[in-house]
This record gives sequence, C-alpha cells and structure tokens, in this order.
Amino acid sequence: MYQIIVFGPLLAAIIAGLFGRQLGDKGAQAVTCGALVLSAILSWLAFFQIALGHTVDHVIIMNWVTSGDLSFDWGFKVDTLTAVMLVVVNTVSCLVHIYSVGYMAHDPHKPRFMAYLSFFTFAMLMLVTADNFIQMFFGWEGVGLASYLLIGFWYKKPSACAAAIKAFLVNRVGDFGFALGIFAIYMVTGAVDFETVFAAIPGLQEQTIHFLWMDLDLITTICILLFIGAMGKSAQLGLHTWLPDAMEGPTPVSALIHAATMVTAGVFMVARCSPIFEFSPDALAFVAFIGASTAIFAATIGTAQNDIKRVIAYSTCSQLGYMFFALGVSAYGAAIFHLFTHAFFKALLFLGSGSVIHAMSDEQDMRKMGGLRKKIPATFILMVIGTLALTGFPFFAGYYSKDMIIESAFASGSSIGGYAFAMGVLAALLTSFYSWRLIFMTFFGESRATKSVQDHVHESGKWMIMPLYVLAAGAIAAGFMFKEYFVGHNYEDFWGTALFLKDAAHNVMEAAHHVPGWVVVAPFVVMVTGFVIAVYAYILRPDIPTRFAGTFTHLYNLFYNKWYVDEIYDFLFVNPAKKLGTFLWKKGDENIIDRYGPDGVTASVLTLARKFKALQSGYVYHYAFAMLMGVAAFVTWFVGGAS
Amino acid sequence: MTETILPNLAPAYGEILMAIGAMTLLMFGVFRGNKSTGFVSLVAAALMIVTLFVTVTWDATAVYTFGDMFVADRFTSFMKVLVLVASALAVIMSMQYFRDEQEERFEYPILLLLATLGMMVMVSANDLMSLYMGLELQSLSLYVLASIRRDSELATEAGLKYFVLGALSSGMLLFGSSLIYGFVGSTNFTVIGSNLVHASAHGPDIGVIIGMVFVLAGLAFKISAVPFHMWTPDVYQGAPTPVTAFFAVAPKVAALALLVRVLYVPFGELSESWTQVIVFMSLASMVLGSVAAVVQTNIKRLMAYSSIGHIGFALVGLAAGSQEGVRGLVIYMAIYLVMNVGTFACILSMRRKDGMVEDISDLSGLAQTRPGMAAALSIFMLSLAGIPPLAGFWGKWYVFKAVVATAVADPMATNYGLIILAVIGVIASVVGAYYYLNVVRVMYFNEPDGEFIPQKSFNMTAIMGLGAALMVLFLLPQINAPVLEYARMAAAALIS
Amino acid sequence: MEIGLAHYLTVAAMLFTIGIFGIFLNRKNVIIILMSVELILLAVNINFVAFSSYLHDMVGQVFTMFILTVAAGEAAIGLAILVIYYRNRGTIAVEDINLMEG
Amino acid sequence: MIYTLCFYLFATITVFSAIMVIASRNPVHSVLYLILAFFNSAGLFVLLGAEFVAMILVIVYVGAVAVLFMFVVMMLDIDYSELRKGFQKYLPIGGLIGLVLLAELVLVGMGWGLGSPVTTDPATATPALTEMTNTEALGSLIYTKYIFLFQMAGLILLVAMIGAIVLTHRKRPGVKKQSVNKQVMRRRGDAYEIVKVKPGQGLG
Amino acid sequence: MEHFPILSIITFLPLLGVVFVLLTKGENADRNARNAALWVTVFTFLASLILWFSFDKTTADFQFVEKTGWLGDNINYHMGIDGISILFVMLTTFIMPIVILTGWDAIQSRVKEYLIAFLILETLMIGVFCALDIVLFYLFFEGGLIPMFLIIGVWGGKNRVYAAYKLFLYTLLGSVLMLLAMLYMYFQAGTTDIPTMMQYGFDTNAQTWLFLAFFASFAVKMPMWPVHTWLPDAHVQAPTAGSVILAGILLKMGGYGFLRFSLPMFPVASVDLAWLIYTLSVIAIIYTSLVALMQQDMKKLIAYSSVAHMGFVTLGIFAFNSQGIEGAIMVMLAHGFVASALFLCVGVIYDRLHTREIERYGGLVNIMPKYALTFMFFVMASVGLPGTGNFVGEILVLIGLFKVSIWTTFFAATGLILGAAYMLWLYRKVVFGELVKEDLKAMLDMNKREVIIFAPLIFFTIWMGIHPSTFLDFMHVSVESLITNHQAALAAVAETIAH
Repeated sequence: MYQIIVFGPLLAAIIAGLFGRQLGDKGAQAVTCGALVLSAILSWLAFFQIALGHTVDHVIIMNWVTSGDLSFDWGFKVDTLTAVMLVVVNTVSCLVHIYSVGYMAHDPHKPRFMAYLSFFTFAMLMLVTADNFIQMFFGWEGVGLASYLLIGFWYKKPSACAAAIKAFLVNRVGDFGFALGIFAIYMVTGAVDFETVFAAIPGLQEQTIHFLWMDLDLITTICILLFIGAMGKSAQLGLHTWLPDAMEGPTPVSALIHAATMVTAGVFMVARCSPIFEFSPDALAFVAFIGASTAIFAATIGTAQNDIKRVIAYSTCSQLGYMFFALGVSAYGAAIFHLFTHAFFKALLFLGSGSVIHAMSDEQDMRKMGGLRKKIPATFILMVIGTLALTGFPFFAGYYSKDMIIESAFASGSSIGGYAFAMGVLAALLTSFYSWRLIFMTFFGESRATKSVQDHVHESGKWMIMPLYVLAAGAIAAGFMFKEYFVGHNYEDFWGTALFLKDAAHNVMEAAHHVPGWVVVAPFVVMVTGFVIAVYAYILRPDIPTRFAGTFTHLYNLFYNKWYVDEIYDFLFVNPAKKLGTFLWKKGDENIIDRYGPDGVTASVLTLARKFKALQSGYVYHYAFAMLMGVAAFVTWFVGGAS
Repeated sequence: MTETILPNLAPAYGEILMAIGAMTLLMFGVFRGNKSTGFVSLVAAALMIVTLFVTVTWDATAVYTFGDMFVADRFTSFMKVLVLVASALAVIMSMQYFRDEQEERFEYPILLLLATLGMMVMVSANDLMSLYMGLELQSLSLYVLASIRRDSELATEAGLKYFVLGALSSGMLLFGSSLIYGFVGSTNFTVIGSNLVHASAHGPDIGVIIGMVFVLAGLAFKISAVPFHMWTPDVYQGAPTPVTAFFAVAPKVAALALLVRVLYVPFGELSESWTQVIVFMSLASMVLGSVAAVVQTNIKRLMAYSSIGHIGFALVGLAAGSQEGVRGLVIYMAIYLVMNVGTFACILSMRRKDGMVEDISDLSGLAQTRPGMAAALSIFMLSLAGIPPLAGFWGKWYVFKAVVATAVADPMATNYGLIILAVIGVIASVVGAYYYLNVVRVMYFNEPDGEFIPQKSFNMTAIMGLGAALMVLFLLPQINAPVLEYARMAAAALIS
Repeated sequence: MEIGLAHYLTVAAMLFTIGIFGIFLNRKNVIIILMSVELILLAVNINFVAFSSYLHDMVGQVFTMFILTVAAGEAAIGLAILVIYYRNRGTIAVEDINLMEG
Repeated sequence: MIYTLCFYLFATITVFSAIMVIASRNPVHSVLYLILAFFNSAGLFVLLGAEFVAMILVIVYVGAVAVLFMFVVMMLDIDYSELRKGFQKYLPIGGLIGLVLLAELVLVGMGWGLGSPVTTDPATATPALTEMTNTEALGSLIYTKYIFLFQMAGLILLVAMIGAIVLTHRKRPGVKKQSVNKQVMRRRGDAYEIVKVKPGQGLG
Repeated sequence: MEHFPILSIITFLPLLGVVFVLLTKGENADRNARNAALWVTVFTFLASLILWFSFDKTTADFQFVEKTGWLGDNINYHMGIDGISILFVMLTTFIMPIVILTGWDAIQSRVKEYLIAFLILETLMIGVFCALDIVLFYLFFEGGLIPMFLIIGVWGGKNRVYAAYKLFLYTLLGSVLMLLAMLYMYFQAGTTDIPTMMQYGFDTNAQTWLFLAFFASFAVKMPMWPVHTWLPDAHVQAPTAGSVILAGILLKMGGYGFLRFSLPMFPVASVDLAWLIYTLSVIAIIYTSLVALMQQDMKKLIAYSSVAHMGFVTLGIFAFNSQGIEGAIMVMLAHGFVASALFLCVGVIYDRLHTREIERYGGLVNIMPKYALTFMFFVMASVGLPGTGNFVGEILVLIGLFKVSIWTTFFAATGLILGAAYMLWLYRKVVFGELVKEDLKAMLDMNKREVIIFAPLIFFTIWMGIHPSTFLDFMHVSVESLITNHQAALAAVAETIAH
C-alpha cells in the first residue's frame, strides 16, 4: 500500500513529464490527478489503520548504501506522525492537482506542471515516510528541487528564475546544517536509522563535541544543526527570505508547497526527532525562541505588504513560527495539530487568492483590487472562512490549534515559554489585522482596477472551486474533529511512540488545559482587536493607513521592506561572494597562480633561454674563453681543494 | 724491447679492413672522378657494415695488442657497432642530398670512412697516444667534412670555428696527457690505473688530477658538454645537413666511449674527483641544452642544443659511478643514435623549391601534407623528449635509475649532490619537452604553407620507418632484451 | 740554482698560457689563432720531452714525434679551411666570423 | 753553469717570441717570431737530450709548417693596419684568469716527485747514449712497438692531404690550358670565316 | 600466463581499431573510420563486461592477473584488477563509445587522426588502471599525455596551443618527480611490482619525500589547488570529446593513484601529511566554487566545478575510513558520468552556435525542451541531489570525513551550497528566460544520436544514486583490506618507535 502511495505520484510524474506530448494535456492531467486521488484515498486508509488503529508499520524496500559500518535502506516507517503527514500531503496535493486543471487551463505547459506537482508529492512522501535520516534528506532535497522547478515554472520571467534559485540556495544553507547534524549523529551513534539513533541518544547525555574552538554539548549541537535544516525548509527567521519570493510560482504551487506541505517539513522533522531534542533543553529553548521571533517578525511584515500572495506567505511564515515555538516548549502534539489545520486553511486561502488573481486577470496587487465580493461571491465566502480559521475564530480549525499552542507556551512555565506566549499573542493580533486587511482591501470598497480588468472579472470554474469547498470544510471541521486526538485526551493513544516526551508526567498540553482564564481569552481578545482595527482602517477611514505610513515612515519602511533582510544578506554574503569570486579568479588564479606558476616559470625559462642565446655570441674567442673558464674553474677547484 | 714477431692483428681486423678499404676506394675515386660518388658511397657503407660484422664476431674477453695500446672487448665492440651503424646510415643519408645539391664529391664518403676509422681507434684506445691519434684522425676528417661545401659561407665558417676550437681542445687534451705522463710515468691506461692504485695510500698526486681535468676538458669538447659545447650550435647549423646528421651521433658515441674508458680504466681510482666534474658538466649540459633550445628557430640548431642536453643525460649515468650507470649510458647512446638518425632522416627528406628545410616554421602543417613523415618525426621528437612509452624514455629511465641507486645506496650518507642532479635532470627534461613539442605543434596544429618536393628515396623512408618503429616498439622484450643484455656485458667489461 | 724539471714545466706552462691568450684575446686575425695553437702544441712537446728526460723514458719523445706529425697535418687542414673561408668572405678577421649565433 | 745559462737563454727567448707571436701587429712578424720560438725550443730539447726531436722540430716545423704559414699569410694579403683593437678589452679578466691558471700549472709542476714516487719502472727506458743514440732509440721504437701509431700517423697525413685538396683545389675557369685533343681536332673552318663587306659599311 | 589474457585483450583491443581506421580508404573513408572506431570501442566495452560478471567480489586479491617477464631487472608485465580498479576500467570502456559518438558530426577535419588519438588514449587509460607494475603504470600514465596533447592542439579552440602546452608540461613536471620516487622505491624494494610494494613498508623517513613526489604528480592530475589552473584552460580549448575524456577519466587517474600508491605504500606520510591534503582540498572546494561563480564561459565553469568535486575525492581518500574512501570512489565514478555529461551538454549547443559564452545563450528551453531536461538533470546531479551517484559519493565522503575532522567537513560542506549557486546560475542563464537572441531561434533540439549519448549516462547516474550497492559491492573488500593494511602499517611503525 505504501508503495502505491509513494511511488504512484512518481510514476505519474514520469509519465506526464516524459510522455506529456504523446499523452496530451488531458492525458497528463488525468494520470497525475488519478494517481493523487488514489494516493489520497490510500493515505486516509493508512491514517485510520495506523493512527486510529495504534499500529506502526515498517517496510524495507531494499538496501540503499552499505559502506563499512554505515548502512541504510530505502524503507517506510509509518507511525501516527507519518500517517498524519500522509493525509495532509496527499489530501492537499490531490486537491491542488485538481485545482490546477482549472487554474492552468490557459498555460501551454500543462503536462510539465502536473509532472512537477506529482514529483513534488513523491519527494514529500519520501520525506515523511523515511525510516532514516538519509532518506529523509533525499525527500528533503527532492522537495527542494520540486520547489525550485515550480517556482521557476514561468521561466521567462527573470524574477521567477531568481526566486527559484534563491529558494534553492537558502534551502541549501539549511540543508548544510541538516547534513552536518546527520554526520554528527552518525559519528556518535554509528547509525542513521531512526530506531538505532533514538535508542542511542539517551546514552550520550553530558557528552561534548569539540567544535568552534570549544566543547559543546553533543546533543545540543546535533539538535541545533538539525534545526538549521528545519529553519531553511520552514522559512524561519534568518532563512525565511526565500518564501515570499517563492510566490513567483503559480498559485497552486504556493498553496501546496509553500503553505501546506513542504514548509512544514521542518516542523515534521523536529517532531520526528523529538527523542533527540527532548534531551537538550537548550536546543528546545532555541527552537522556541526562533519560532516565537519568526511569528512576530513575519506578522509585522505581513501588515505592510500589498501583494495578496505575499501577505499570505508572510502569514505562513508566522504560523510556522507558532508551530516551532510549540515544538520548543515540547508541545509536539500542538505543533502537529496546527500543522494539520493550517494545511487546510492556508491552502484554502492561497487557492482562494489564486481564484481572485485568476478573476483579476493575474493581478496580484491588492491596491488595484477592491469590491470583489459581489462579483465573485463564492470565492469571497471561502476566503472569509479561511481567514476566520487563520485568525482563530472560535470553533474554526485555527482556533483549536493556535490557542492550544499559545496556552502550551504559557503552561510550560519557562521564561522562553513566557516570551513565546507574549509573542504569540501579539502575533495573533497582527494576524487578525493583516488577514482582515487583505479581505477588506480585496473584497470591499470601490474597485481600483482598470476598466478592462473589471469587465473580465468572473467566478472561477468548477475545477477550481470544488477543491476549495473541500478545503473549506477542512478549515471549519479539522479542529474540533481531531482536537481530542492530537492534543486532547486521546493524545497518548493516538501518537503512540511517534512523539517522545522525556518527562511524560509533565505534558505541556496537559498543563495547557489548566491555564488561567485570561490566557484562554487573550488570543480571542486580540483577534477581535485586530479585526476592529482593520475595519476601522480599511472600511471606515481608508485614509488612515496612508497617514500612518506617513507618520511612522521608518517603521513602515522597515516592515514594507521586510526588515531589509534581503539587503543585509546581499551585503553580507552575496556581494562579497561575487567580489571574492572575481578576486580569486582574476587575482588568485590569473595574477598569482598562473603568473608565478606556469606562466611565470615559462617566462623565466624564456628569459634564461634568451640569456643563453646572447652568450652564444658567434665569436670564436668567446667560445674559447668559455672553455678556458671551464678548465680554469675545474683546475682551481681541485688545486684549491687539495691545498 | 724490440718486438720481432708480428703483433696480434686479430682484434683490429675491423680497423685494418676499414683502412685498406678507404685507401682502395680513394684510388678508385681518383681515377673515376666525382661521378663515381654514388658507387663509392655505397661501397663505403657496405664496408662499414662488413666491418660491423667483423667487429660483432669479436666476442671475447679483453684482448690487448699493439703494445697494449689497443684493446678489444665487449665494450669496444658494442660501441663500435653503434659508431658503424651511425656512420653507415650517415653515408646512405648523404647520397641524395649531395646529388640534389650537385655537390657530389667522391672524397666525402672516404673522409667519412676515415673519420669512422678514427672513432674505432678511439673506442679501442688503451693508451693516451692511441687515444690522441684516433681522436685526431677523426677530428681532422670532421673539420674537412664540416666545410666540404666550400662555396658556402656558413659551411666554411662552421669548419673554421670547429677547427679553431677543436685544435684548442686537442691542445688541452695533450697538455693533460703530458701531465699524466709526467706524474704517473706511463701513457698506458692499464699501467696508469695500477700505478694509481699503488699510489692511493697517500692520495693521488694533484698533478694527475689536473692532468685528468685537462683530458676531460678535451674529451668534453668532443661530446659537447657544457662549458665546452659552444661550437656545437654553430657547427651544426653551418655544416651541410647530412654532415650534421653524422656529427650528431657517431663522433659523440666514440668520444663518450673513450671518456668512459678513460675515467674507469686509468682513473677509476680517482672517481671521487672526476664525479664532481661529471656531475657539474652533466647538470650544466642538461639545463643549458633544455633551456637554450627553447628560443631556437633553426631546426639544426635545435638539434645541436638537443644533443647537448642529451649528452648531459648520458653523463648522468657516468656520474652514478657504477656498472649500472655505464650500462645506462650505453643504452642511452644506442637509443640516442636511432632517435637522431631518424630525426635527421626526416629533415633530409624535406626539400622545398628554395632548398632544404631549415626553419621549424617550414614544417607547418606537415601532418596534413605528409602525414607519415609527420608521424615519424613526432615520434622521434617525443622520444627525444623522453615521453613514455617511447624509447627515449627508457634511456632516461636507465641512467636515472643508476644515479638514484648510487645516491641512496648508503642510507647513512645519502649523496645529495646526485639527488640534486637527478631532480634537476628530470625537471630539465620537462623544459626540454617544451621545444620538442614545439616541432610537433608546428606540424600538427598549424595549417600547411608551401609545397614540399616529393621525396622518393626508398632509403630515407626505410630509415624513418624503421627508426620510428624501433622507438615505439622498444618496450617489447624481443627488441629491448638484446640491447639491455649487450649493454650489461659492455659495462661489465669495464667495471666488474 | 740547478735547472730542474720544474723549470721546463714552467716554460711550458707559460707557452701554454700564452697560446690560450692568443686564441681568445685575438680579435682580428685567424692566422694568429692558428699560430697560437702551434704554441700550445709546442708547450705540450716541451712538457713531454722534459718528462721523458727526467723519467728516463722514451715514450715521451715518441709521443712528441707523433704530436709533431699530427700538428703538421692539422696546420695544413687549418690553413686550407682558412683559405676557402677567405675565398668566400674576403676576410679572415675574427670579428667577422659570426654569421651564426644564438 | 753553461747548462743553466743556455736554459735561461733559450727559455727567455722562447717565451718572449711566443708573446710576440700573438702581440705582433704584422702577421708576418708573428710567423717569424714563431720560427724563433721553435728554434729556441729546439735548443731546450737539446738540453734535455732529445736531439732527434729537436731536429725534427727545426726541419718539420720551421721548414714546412712555418713556411706554410708564411705562404698563407702572404697569399691572403691581409690588411694589418688596425690589428690591435679590442685586445685590451678582455685583457684584464682574461689576463687574470690566465695568470691564475698559469700559477696553478706552475704550482702543479713544482709538485712533481714530491707526492707519490714516480714510477721507477719506465716502459721503454732511455738507453744510455753510449749504447744507442737518441735517434736510433726512437727509430727502434717507432717501427716496432709503435708501428700502430706510425700507421695512424700515416692515415692522418693522408686525411690532411685529402682535406687540403678537397677544400682548396679547384678548376679555375679563366686559366688557359693546353688541350691536345682540341688541337688535333681543329679544322680550318673553325679558325676563320669569310665575310662579304659592302662598301662603306664596315663589319658592323 | 595460465589463463586467458583478458585484461591485455581489453587494453590493447583499441589498438586494433587503430589498424582498422588506418585501413579505411576511399570517399567514405571518414564514415567507415568512425564506424570502425565506434564498433571497436563498443566491443571493448562488451569485452570488459566479462570482467564485470566474472569478478569475485569476496576477495581483495588482484584478479585476472597476467604476469610475464618484460624488461629484466625484476620488471614484469604485470596486469590485474581489484575491486577498485575494475570500476575505473569499466568507466573507461563505457565512456569511450560515447566519446566516439560525440565527435561524430562535429569533427570533420582529419577524422582518422582524431579517431586514432582517441583509440590510443583508450588503451593507455585502461592500462593505467590495470597495471600492477609501477613501470608499466608510469608508461600508461604518461603516455596518455601525447594523444591528449594532440587532441587539444589539433581540434581545439582558439587558444589551444597554450592550453595543450600547459596540460602537457604541467602534468609532465609532476610526473617526473614521481618517476624519481619510483626509482628510489625500486632500489629499496628491489622490484617494481605494485602488490609487493604495497606490503613492503618503506623507510619512514623517506616516506615523506616519496609521498610528496607522488603527490606532485597526482595533485596536478587531479587537479588540486593550487596546481589546477591547467584544467580550465584545457577544458575550454579541448573539443567536446576531449573534455569528456579529461573530466570523465583522466582526472580520475590522480585519485586512483592516491589509492593505489600513496595510501598503501606511504601510510605514515599519508597520515602525517593529511593536514596538507585537507587544507588544499578545502581551499580548492571553496576557492574554485567562488571562481566558478563568476565565469562567463560554460566549459570553464564546469571545469572549475570539477576541481571542487575532486576536492571531495581527496578529502574522502585521506579520511582513511571505508566511508571516506568508498565515497571518494563513488564521487569519481559519478563525476565521470556527470561531468562528462555536462561537457556533452555544452557540446550540444556549442555544435550549433559555436560559442561557449554564457551570455550568448538564454531561453533555450523554449525550443529545446529535451535538451533542457537533460541539462537540468545533470545540473542537479552535479549539485549532488539525492538520487544521483554524486549524492551517495559526497555524503559518504563527508560522513567519513566528519569522523576525522569536523572543521574540514564543515568547510567542505559549504561547497554544496556554492556548487548549487553556480550551477543553477549557469542553467538559468543558458536555458531559462525569454528567447530573444535571433540566432538561437533556429537551433534544433537534440537529435537521435545525442539522445543515445545521454540516455545511458542518465540511466547510470540514477542507478548509482538509488542502488549504489551495485558498485559499492565491488569495492568493499578491497577498500577494507586497504584500510586494514594501512592501519597495520601504522601500528607497525608505532611499535618500532615505541621500542
């Protein structure tokens, strides 16, 4: 079964990719969608079997690499965590595939697009089903490749190409850390498969590793290296810069990869490695800190963006921050739960925005939208549902998961938990604000679009709308339906061994149910506050934002320019690398190595040769003189040596 | 003190045959005039080949004759074979050239014969006197040969330079001989050797060493080792090409053979002293031969510097001071012979309307106009450069093998001088590769310009083809085994 | 002071040096060079005869005889080359003998 | 005493004339000085007891070689007006090296017999004059023990001969030679031609 | 020789091709010559499959051994392969038919000589990997320079003379020092037999010098920084097939040399000087990656990337553990496929537009989808994406190296980031973007011949990535024995010092 789930999409991708021309657009779409529908159905089956049936499956396909004492396989380890991910990935992917049929209707490269999507799904599935770190790394890089391909799908746009490369490279930075983490794990445990590694970790406490000129705690080092990988993939503070740019890709891609699945791989990985992270409080604190900071950081930027997809992208970034600080306070269940619900409502928001963009003839700037609610009512309703879920409106999916995270942070009792709690609440305020701002700017007020665009506005076709309904259902229901399993009373039964808690007695999520009332209410209050501000600023007094921006120019610019992170990176890394490259090439290779090496030697040989040539003057007496010199020198040598 | 019985002539049958043959041919030539040149040449070559067989059959341990002034052993026979082969090929290769230049002179092959006779006497010399006589017979013939195109300014200039410097070198050699004679009391190699062994208790006399240095200088001139090399480029360039071809091989082989004998038989006891001189000359020759050739444009001058460099490499074997080293040297010279003869065969086969090919740039695009010859010449060039698996590499292999063995034979006292020699030697060979490649480059990389007059001489083609084949196939045991074995025996005849 | 071998050797050494001087200090005339060669050979001969005399050995004198013979031949060849060179170039100035160099 | 005197006389003149050989402005003088040097060295040879070699030196060298030199010098008709230029240019360094070499050679010469005992066993000991003259002694050696070298010397002279002829002998196109064949074959018609001359025009 | 001399046959079979090529005459001579060369190389590959299938993977001994007297003095004609060399032999025989096909249309002048050069080169390359006698090894090792010199010089680009000379003299200079070291070893060990020498235990003090001498040769051949500058020039000027050979096989000789000579014969010096190798390799990886980032010439860029990849090879070899060494071999094999393919990719468009300047291209995906896909695949493989052989190799190298030196691994791993940067930049500039340049619009997608060339390369690259055991299984025993011997030698030296 897992083989079909995982390799079905790969097969579909190969067929659509290589034989797309022969199959035709329809054929390619049918193959890929069919494979994904099948995978999705099987995933749900697996979910029921594993997660609700409380079993763990381990399938080994074949040995991958054996070298010395290092050995790892191609295999599937399917526990509840994996099963949840399978469901998320395949469901969203399946819906996005179907959505794409409609969304990409006018694109000439449909088979290629479908192939990429399916390939991405395959890679993501490899990631979540991996039974060892290397296979996980395979999926990890695979999704990176798919992401690269899909972001750069419209290869004619230079910005798309640049964004694709940026995404790949920033991810590589993360992978760099991840890989080092894996190496460290292998060095200390002698294995890379989860089972052996996790079993060996407890025995490694208190050990140190010498690196960066100091003795670092071994497990903390490993965890932080792994987490760097997660930061890259999940666009956490510092390595987040690629995610907004990634919106250059087609919207279904944003929904699938940059909202629902790939970006959550980091969350998944940390959860998967909970048996390691649990042994390093420092690393967990670091995770929590980064997560909380990202949550607030991305939210601030989200308030100042005008591109509809970018707003959602920063929102995603922020929400991922939530997940990470949940992980950081050991609320793994809460994190995965938020991952689960977020997948639905964020995919919904993205696909909805795609629908808007589609309606607006590919316009993404919200300043040129407005008043769309009457023209595309279905989309409007769906977007509102998504927003409600995102902002944590009671009984929508986000409400359960996000509040759980905030409460867990509070309940953890640590200082970093307190920081996370504060940031979480503040970010919730901003989330509410920018989410509603999006809705208001897009669907309310007067239309700011050109006449021709306005005439064109139309509701999307059934291929696009149908998946949205399904996702909306998820955004509404996923929360209360699965709450008990993910974070509630069925927690231990549900997760089994998939998530590890060092100190099971101190389950943060357990504690989260018993936090003070104001903590429970706080997210709701800030959410409403945010809504009110948004209503005030964008419905009642539309001039406020401009004035605000005028008054707080610096702050606005800071947010609008995304805290200048890109510029700082350009300054710190990109430009120096280019300059250094040129320097090493022109100065190093050409001016030093070649100049003093081969060319220099050649030149000096030539000079010497010319000197010899000059000595060979052609005059007999010079020749005779040389002979005399030779004899005299030898004679002197021996006479002198003898006496 | 008077010998009434006839000396043992058997070891010298070859020389006698050559002498009588040369005089008979001279008579023939005088009566028939210059139109008999072709015939005289052929007979001369045949005579050399016959002599070669006479020499080869002489396969005994050392025999001394003519008052111990003449020796025949395996070393002499091997070196004589080389000399005779080189000379015979030189005669054959010259025929077409002089015919084309309409400069046929029947004296030419006869002088070549007499020069070769001189070389054979040199190789067999066991006395400073026979050394000198052989050397002079050879030298005088060579002076004449160098300027045999007496209407050519270059040839006469070459002859004059060669003569003046050659006379100077003979003077030095003689002066050295006189000192040796005076300080040891004999001119006979064997006697000198044994006298020095007896005298070794209180160290060699400085007079002997100085005398030896002078003799070395005189011989170094003949093999054109630095700093006694300066005549070489000018003479090679100025002399008629077939004469250069002859100069490049036979006299060097003979002089080197003589040098080896002088160093090992009379002065074996002084090896510590002469090794220093040889190491210096070897180093300087390798470096100069490799470096100075880089800027040459005339192919004959190039070959001159090449020969200087190669002598440097051959001397490496001598510097090793062991039987293996001499063996390496002997092998080196054998291979050197084929490479050089082959190269000159190629050069001689190329004629343009305006004369012989002299400039390297004239070879442009030869690979397209005459692929076979280009391939052969490339093989010779790469072999000269010592690129494996061609024969030239093996020459270097054996000499360097010997010197490395000597250098590190005693783990306590590693001979750094020899190690430096080896390192600089191989580096010089890389520099040398540069200009050999240059010839290949011109032939293969450049586009052809100008027409060559088609060459129809079967002899030349055969020499080129056989030579190239030998260079490539030297690594076959069937071909190298006899050479190696003979070389070993030759070296063993000198040093046990 | 008794005249010993060293005296003869000194004379020979001086002649030898003068001969070499003659070769490389001479700038104008090739014939002088040829004569210098004769001087060198003369020096060698004095050496040989002196050694022969003091060693009571005839070999030195025999050698001298052959050197004289060869020297005659050498002179003949040298002069012959000189003559044809002169025919070609119309000069025998040493400084003009440099058509080939490098 | 006389021996010493003679030695110094001969030696001084020899060295002096040698210097003059290379220092003379006029090559003719050089040749003459060379002859002088030969004569005096012959004297040295006599002092050393080598009469035959001394004779040969005078006869062969002065009689043949030196005259040959003279012949060539005269024949080539060299302009010797400015022969001295450049002599000084290399004199310092060349002189220095030459003197060093000379000093070393003298030093070496002084060392004769000091180091190792020279062999007391000459290969061909000089016979006492009472027993055999110097000439006889040489003669008995050259044609017996040294027959090989004697033959070689012959070959060398042969080469010298061939060489000299090959290099210098040439047919001069302008020289008139008697050709008997031509004379015999001469016909009347070859000698004259009958031409009709028109009046007033000449032979044009 | 008791058994069938299969190695000699494989080694010298291409020379038979030379004969065939020489025999072709008439107006179709060029075509016939091409066919002859192709068939001979294919046949050589088929013959080498015999090795593949009858190889005994359970022993570290040399197999298919042929030994016969050769030069006397204990120098023998000794051939044989173990689990390490068989892979290189196979790589060579596999790449050769592709190489012949590469120049099929592009080379129109002096076709026969071109083919002969390649066929001779094949013999020499196979010989390098089969030789079990250092003299024999040296012959093959050095001999390869001659045909390569001609290939670059005759059929190369504008600046071909400079490049050909640089290649020749640079590598020759390195090798002659190795030759001296070989002579010394010959003198010490009294034999030139490689298996004997591997067990010999050379004098500890001398090892350093011997190691450095061999290093001089192999480092240039690899090439390692700072003796790498000949490679970009050689690659840029060489015809496509020449680049393929160079990147695919010739560079591997250095790595093979380290494995065959440096490690087993100079164990002490290898360990003592590992820091040097680490330093140079790390510099190479970072330095050349940065330089590659700024290149304007496609081939130069890929050449620099080769230098960086070879840095991984040396690092892996000098990690002295099975992951490192096996990883290094895997990187070499994978690089053999991928770098060859990348040069072929450049060749494909070079054949059409006759320029390698990156700026001259752009938007090729619009008209050459097949090409774009192929190129993308190899770009990703070169970047070391999992699922390709490069990944397996690099991960093994790094994982092995991490155990030895964390710092080194840290810096080496940055190469993964930089590598992605320049390769993706290259791809974007050439393939992506709008198709605006007029002369590009007429370019045709890959033809059947080109597809045939690439297909096996893609197939094997993936195979190596997914099921590397096919290859790793061959080397396990040999690598283990290499490490065991290495450690034993070190222990023996430690023992003597202790006493």
